[in-house]
Amino acid sequence: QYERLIFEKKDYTRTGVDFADIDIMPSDLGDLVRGDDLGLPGLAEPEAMRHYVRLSQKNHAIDLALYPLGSCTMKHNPRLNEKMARLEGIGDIHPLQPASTVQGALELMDTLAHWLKTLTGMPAVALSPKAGAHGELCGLLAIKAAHEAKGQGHRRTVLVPSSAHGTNPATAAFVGYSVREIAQTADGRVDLADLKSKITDDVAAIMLTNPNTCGLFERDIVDIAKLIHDAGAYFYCDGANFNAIVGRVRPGDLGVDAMHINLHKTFSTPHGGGGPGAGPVVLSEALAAYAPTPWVVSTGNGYALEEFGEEASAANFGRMCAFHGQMGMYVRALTYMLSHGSDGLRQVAEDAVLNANYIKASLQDIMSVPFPDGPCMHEALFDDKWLEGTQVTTLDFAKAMIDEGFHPMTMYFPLVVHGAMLIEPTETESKAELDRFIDTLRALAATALATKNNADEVARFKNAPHLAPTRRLDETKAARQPKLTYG
Amino acid sequence: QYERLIFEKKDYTRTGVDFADIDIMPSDLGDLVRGDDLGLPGLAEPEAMRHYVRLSQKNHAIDLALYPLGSCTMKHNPRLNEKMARLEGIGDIHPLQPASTVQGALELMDTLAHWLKTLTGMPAVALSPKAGAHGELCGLLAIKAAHEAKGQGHRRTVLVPSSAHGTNPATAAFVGYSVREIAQTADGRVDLADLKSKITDDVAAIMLTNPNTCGLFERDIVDIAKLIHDAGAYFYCDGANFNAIVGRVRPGDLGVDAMHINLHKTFSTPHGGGGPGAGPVVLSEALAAYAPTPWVVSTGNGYALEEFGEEASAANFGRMCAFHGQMGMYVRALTYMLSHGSDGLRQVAEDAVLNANYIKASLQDIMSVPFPDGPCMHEALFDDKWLEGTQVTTLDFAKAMIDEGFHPMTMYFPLVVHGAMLIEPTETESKAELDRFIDTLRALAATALATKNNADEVARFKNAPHLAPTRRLDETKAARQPKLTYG
Amino acid sequence: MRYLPLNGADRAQMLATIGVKSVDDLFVDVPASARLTAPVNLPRYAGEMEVEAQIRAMAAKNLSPSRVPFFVGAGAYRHHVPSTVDHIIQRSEFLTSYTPYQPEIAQGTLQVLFEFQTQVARLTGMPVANASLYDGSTAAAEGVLMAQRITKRNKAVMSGGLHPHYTHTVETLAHAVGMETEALTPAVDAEAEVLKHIDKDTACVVVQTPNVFGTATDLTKIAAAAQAAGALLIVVVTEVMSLGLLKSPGEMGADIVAVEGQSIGVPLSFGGPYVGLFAAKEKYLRQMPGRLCGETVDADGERGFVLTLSTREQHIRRDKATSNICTNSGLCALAFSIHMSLLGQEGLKRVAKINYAKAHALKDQLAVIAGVDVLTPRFFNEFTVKLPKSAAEVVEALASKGILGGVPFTRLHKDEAFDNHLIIAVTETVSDTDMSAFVAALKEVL
Amino acid sequence: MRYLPLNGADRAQMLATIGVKSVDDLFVDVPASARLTAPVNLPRYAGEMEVEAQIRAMAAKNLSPSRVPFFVGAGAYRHHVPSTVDHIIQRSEFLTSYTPYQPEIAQGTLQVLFEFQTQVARLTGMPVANASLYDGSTAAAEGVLMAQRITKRNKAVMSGGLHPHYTHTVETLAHAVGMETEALTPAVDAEAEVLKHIDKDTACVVVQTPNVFGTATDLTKIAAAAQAAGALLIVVVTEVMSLGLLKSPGEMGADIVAVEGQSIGVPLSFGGPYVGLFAAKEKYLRQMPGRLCGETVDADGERGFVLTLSTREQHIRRDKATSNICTNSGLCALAFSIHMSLLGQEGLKRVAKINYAKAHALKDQLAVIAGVDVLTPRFFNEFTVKLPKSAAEVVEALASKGILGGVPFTRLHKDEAFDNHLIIAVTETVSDTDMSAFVAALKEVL
Repeated sequence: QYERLIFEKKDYTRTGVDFADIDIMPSDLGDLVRGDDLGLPGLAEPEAMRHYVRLSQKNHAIDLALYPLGSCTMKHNPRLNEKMARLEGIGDIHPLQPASTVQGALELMDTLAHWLKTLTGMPAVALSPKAGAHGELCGLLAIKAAHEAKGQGHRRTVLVPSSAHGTNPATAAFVGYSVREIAQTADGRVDLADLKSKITDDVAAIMLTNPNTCGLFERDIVDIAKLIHDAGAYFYCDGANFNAIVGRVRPGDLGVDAMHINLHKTFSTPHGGGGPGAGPVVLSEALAAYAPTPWVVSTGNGYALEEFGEEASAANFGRMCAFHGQMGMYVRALTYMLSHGSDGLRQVAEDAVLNANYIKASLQDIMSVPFPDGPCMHEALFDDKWLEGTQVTTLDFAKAMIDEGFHPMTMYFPLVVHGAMLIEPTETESKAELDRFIDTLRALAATALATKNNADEVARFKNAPHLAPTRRLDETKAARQPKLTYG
Repeated sequence: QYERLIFEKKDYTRTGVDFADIDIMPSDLGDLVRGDDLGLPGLAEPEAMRHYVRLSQKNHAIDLALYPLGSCTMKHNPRLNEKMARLEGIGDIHPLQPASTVQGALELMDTLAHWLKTLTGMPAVALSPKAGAHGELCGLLAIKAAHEAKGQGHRRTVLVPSSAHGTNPATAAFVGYSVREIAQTADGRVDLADLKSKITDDVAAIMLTNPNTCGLFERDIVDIAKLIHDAGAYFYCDGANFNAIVGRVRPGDLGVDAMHINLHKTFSTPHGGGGPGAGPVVLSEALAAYAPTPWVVSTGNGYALEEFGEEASAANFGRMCAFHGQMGMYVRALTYMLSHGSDGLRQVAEDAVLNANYIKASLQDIMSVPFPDGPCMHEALFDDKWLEGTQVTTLDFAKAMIDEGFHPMTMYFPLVVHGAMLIEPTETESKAELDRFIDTLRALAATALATKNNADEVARFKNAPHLAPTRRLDETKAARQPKLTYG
Repeated sequence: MRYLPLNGADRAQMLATIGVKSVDDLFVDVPASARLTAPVNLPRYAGEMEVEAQIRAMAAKNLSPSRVPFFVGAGAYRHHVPSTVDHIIQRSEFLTSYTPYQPEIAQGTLQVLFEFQTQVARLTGMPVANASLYDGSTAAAEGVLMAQRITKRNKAVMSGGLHPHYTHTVETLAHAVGMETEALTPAVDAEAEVLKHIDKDTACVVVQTPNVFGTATDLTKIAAAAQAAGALLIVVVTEVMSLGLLKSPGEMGADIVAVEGQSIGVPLSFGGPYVGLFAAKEKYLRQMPGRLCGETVDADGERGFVLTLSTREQHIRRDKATSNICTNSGLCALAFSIHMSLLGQEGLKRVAKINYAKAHALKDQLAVIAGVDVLTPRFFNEFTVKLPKSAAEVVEALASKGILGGVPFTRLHKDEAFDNHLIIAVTETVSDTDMSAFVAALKEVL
Repeated sequence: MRYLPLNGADRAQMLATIGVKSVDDLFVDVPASARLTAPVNLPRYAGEMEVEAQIRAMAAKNLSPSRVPFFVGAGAYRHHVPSTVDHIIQRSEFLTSYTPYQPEIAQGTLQVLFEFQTQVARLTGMPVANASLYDGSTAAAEGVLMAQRITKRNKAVMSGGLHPHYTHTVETLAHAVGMETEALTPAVDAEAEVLKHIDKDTACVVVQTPNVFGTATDLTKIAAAAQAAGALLIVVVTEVMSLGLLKSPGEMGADIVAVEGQSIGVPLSFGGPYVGLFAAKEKYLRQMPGRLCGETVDADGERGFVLTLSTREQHIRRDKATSNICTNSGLCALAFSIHMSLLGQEGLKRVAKINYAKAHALKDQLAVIAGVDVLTPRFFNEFTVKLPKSAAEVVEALASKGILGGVPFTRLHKDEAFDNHLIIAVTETVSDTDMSAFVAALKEVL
């Protein structure tokens, strides 16, 4: 199972790409020419193919089994999306071709924008952010710009619930805000009283995930929005969980001013081992003018790309990246949207919520649920109370799942729940696969509970996984003695 | 690891393909309309993806490791070939479009034909045979037609060496010839004396593989061809092993009258779990007129497809299949040929032979070689003499290789060698991979030999494989109680 | 060269291990007269870019059906294949595996083949099926030879509705093994005619539905009559999609069924590779040609699959084999099976109805054009019209207008009586716009 | 709907298990005012065929670089990517896996990232690299913020050779965190000018080579001078292929290197997703943004890889994190790594030389055209010419002739002084015929 690193052979003479011989010497570059040895090995094509195919088989993937990473949303990635992204005229066009030669591409961006605006009930969208966290940055910069334009530059505080994604406080701090935490109620929602007490006149915005990271819909969301607006602040919604409500609830109807949409989560662009993402941000009327450059404009007889934002909106807060965003993700997301349509997207949310509640209902007699009352949304949250009295931890239980052929759920997040286990099945799981998962977890949970009476059996959990490509890895060593490159 | 059959769920209500609702009733078909229940389950796309991805991981493949199947030739399949086969204008054109709309396709077939003829030194080629065995049939039917045209219809015997592929005698018998076996010399070649004694005036042809199935070049091939020709018979060469000599030897220079070329073996079209193949047949001047329909003709200002063979050659023996052959394989093979060029193809043969001899040289001190003198060609043949005194058989040894991550070699073929193990590495293996294979086999061979002194260890071999997706399968049960469909 | 991992240093080391000086020493057994000392007269090696440019240049000289209104069928059909299918068949583990000779590490391929056989059996309404043959035409020919083995009779009668390429393929193979054949005169509604030609030597009658002119026929009575006369009924289907709407050959009494499976999962690819589906009555199981995959158990008693009954096959039986076939059409069978499992009967029935509806819609539009005579009495997605002038000329004229308008029957079979016959196929890929364009263009060129 | 496995019967059973009557009961927490009772006003679901037709219709309205002579660069480049690359990245196990949070079942992704980091480090000549950022421009911006963290100084000076999009991106982020920026006036040979603008507040100078006008610059002296003044040198590279021919940033003394990696393995795709390569001196390791993959051992002592130093990251450190970055550009990093491992230094050096040779060949042909002034003194595969008229108009005129002829500098930065500046890129994908066509067309439109 050991797969050699490509560097271990220390043979730099080979290549897997054929180019014609070339003997021109770049004499005019003088000293600028690089020396001979770059330390970069080349593999013949058969060697490369094997290296990567073998490595790939060491990965879990949504195409192999359920991947119940709560708050990460791993759903089926249709291959039609991949095919569309590779079309001639899509995959091969350059961002700086004259606009007259990319009218279809601009139309595609405009169409995507139309779908996003319609689905969210928001009047504007900034497409260019390259990931969810980048979208948060975009939203907060728009809010900052809006406050500054209104002479409210003194507003330097952002409210963030304790259950928030780490990116929320990180982004707020990144742009110079101080972060004020909002407490959570016993039923897993924002504590309205605490919120009220923390709204001061230096508050710029609240950042709220809805459905929240406990998988629950914020029942008081409309009231929260009103409180925030009344205080002269903006409501930033972390749209990571938009997949739970798409087609059934429009964030614009809830009072949201800005929300990023993780295209990979809601609209199934592939995660690819951790990216690329795409995080378009929908904006309310109040913030629309501050959106970053560039944007697509319809000129009447076609589309143009407004690169500098001078004419239409000098209020824009700037540019978030070179060029105009993640076109490759736009086409995948739009393909997914067109495939589902308005009825299908609504069904997506319903089935996602149904699947999560089914898991919750099927496991809650054996695994403890921190917020048992009422339905959850797209993810079912468990804690580790049920493991009390055993030596098995959430981590041990998760690693033992690996031996059963399942990827663990999200662990220890949200932080507000002890030993959290956050399970998100998504709508693309069949009942048969959910039942297989439920049966497996019930059996594993029973085994874990049985370790109370049999200390020896604890080792099965402590030493898990046993059947994975590697045993449990020493993360402490990796951090203490960082080794990030070979040799 | 158990993967359910798609039929086990007995749910026929689902589908993974969306079509518009349709309520037209085919009333004019009356009784011809089928009943509702076909017993064919449908899978939603995510379910289908998982089913097949999971199943795929139960397969060994050339992209995972060496696949040393002697006489089956598993070499690297370049993905450029796959890409070319799917081009618009290649993968999507219909065989019965007007010739004026497929000039490029006909040019491609003509170009392939030119390369095949040039590489073999033969004046003609029949492209349409759909696999190697189909090519053998084509060759023998051309021979039969030629004899009949010359009033030699009484020639009803085909000479076949005892080491031949099973397809050779099967094909000869299939077209009504009786098969006469030719003995083999102690050094693994055709026994010339025996051959001479068996050439009678009813001999229609000899079918000879060269390099032969022992992986050896028939040194007397030119003499054999002369004997056959002098007797008024034809020389059919089984071209399965052409990959050993391509670019270094032209069969036309050896006196061959007809030879099929397994495009997948020599020119790397993918095997795909057992097909499709493609078996174009090159023909000598003597046989060219009898080639089957259809064929491509150059008209001066383009190409045409001669479908009926009436004008150019009424002597054709007929049609081997609908349409005009395995275009999808032609484009892959031609892509491979253009990539290698004349120099690269020559290197292919050299490296294939070098790799095989390297394996032979590296193992022959521990595993016995039936024909030790002189070099082998593209495959190294071992027998089971070295296992004498152990209870380990060729089969056991092969199954034990599976646990080491390698696909076994071809076993018990050729039939003329006891317990044969025929190893073909091909040219696309690196020295590093060969060394890994050699080290593994040496260690395994040493273990097998050690079982002489330890009967208990025999079980490791008898029960192998231990680490494969299934244990050893009961082939006898499968044949005695054939169960070919579910339910 | 990008596909060759050895470099000069490797080669030198390996030659040393072997104990020879140069690679030429490994070719000593080649007669001196036949040793090529230099590369043959063909271009040298080329990079991906150059090769791709050459192949693309050829592709660009073809008129792609993806770009024009398209009505060509006659044995190969343009259908929509879900993108999942092509993705899965390109997975290394399927694409680059060999015949499953070592079943323990080929369960992926083997389970797929078992499922494929079950799908084929259910689709055709027959109890057993093999793991595929080269294509429909060779499957038909193998069916005829199988009938000879079973009945010990020596003549095959082929209907005038059989695709002429199939007729010719059967003739070639049947004559090769010494069988007689009788091919009846082509006719639009031809299948029942075979009964009149059965005699005591008749091993089988070969009929096709829908036949080459598109005509769908209930074969129930033909089956009974043929079998009563001691002959087997071989049913050929060239448009497998029709089985989503039409009664299966098994229901109608077929003994052997040979189907071109291309329509489900396999690209047109200018005629190949395709996939032959082959099914038969259970009692004929051991006379079937080609590979069979069977269920069994492993040493632990767990279910597994193997290639089985190989004692029928050439590599065991050599000159006594039931056929000389070695490969099947594995990758195309995989594509078929994936597409079929995505469709399910629900999807198959629906797409079949759409085909029917579209074809009949076009038929209605053509029927009212002066001089166009619709000949096919009952059909699925293909029908034949008689034009007032040469169909070949009309097709060329349409092609020059960017419409691929069908197959002149004389493309398949030379006979002046059919000069004006045009076979027109309409699948779910044809839009209303395509049909209007066709109708308008046809009016212009007539 | 093909992606949704539940059917009505499933849903009914599941609702019963949950103990509610309808799915609406699961949405009870949504305020009544915000419950949509019907689908929004957008089209309904559509099959693959219909969706594909819609996307293809949009694609067809674009002029594909694959079909015309193509000379557009300025931060994104058209290079040949071996077909193997796209095949591998589409493997399910790579494409549909998530961030490797469970390393035991993500060693595929993790080993690739470790190899990627090593490749990036060696290519840039730096000791450490991260597992990728969004793209080159955001990598540059992250580099500037990192310089602030390291130096505790608050100003960034950007050369007039920096790609204007990068300048604007750095400004946006730097201003967001309260940093000052000084962007120098664009100039063809601009990098050394930064030294004159360093003061005690200067955290870093940002220079680019080859710069946006194509000019390649030896930064050795600039590095030394900047560092002597207490500022860090951040080197931006937008054409990573140039590192096959030009001295690496590490060799020239860079502290931080931000590279757009798109040229190796990643399609143009109208601007994204791309892959930002980010490398630094070892002492700055713990100040690096983004994910890092590190080597470690498992419980059996075998080598394995994990994401590491996550205490820098937002999900642990929240408002104290070094950056807010969560995702990397994993799939593009994989593509880069595969392409790089196929090339190896041998292939990289060779293709880099071909780029150089072709660009200089075109430069020679343009230099002799009356009115065309080649401005770039030393370059790799891209250079700037001053035309006798508006470059934007020339580019439009060329486009109407089917030639994509480069990037007018004013497309990136509005300044009349540069109205006639045209940036021209020439890669290995450009043929001699393409060049001749360009030269001929340019002569016509000037």
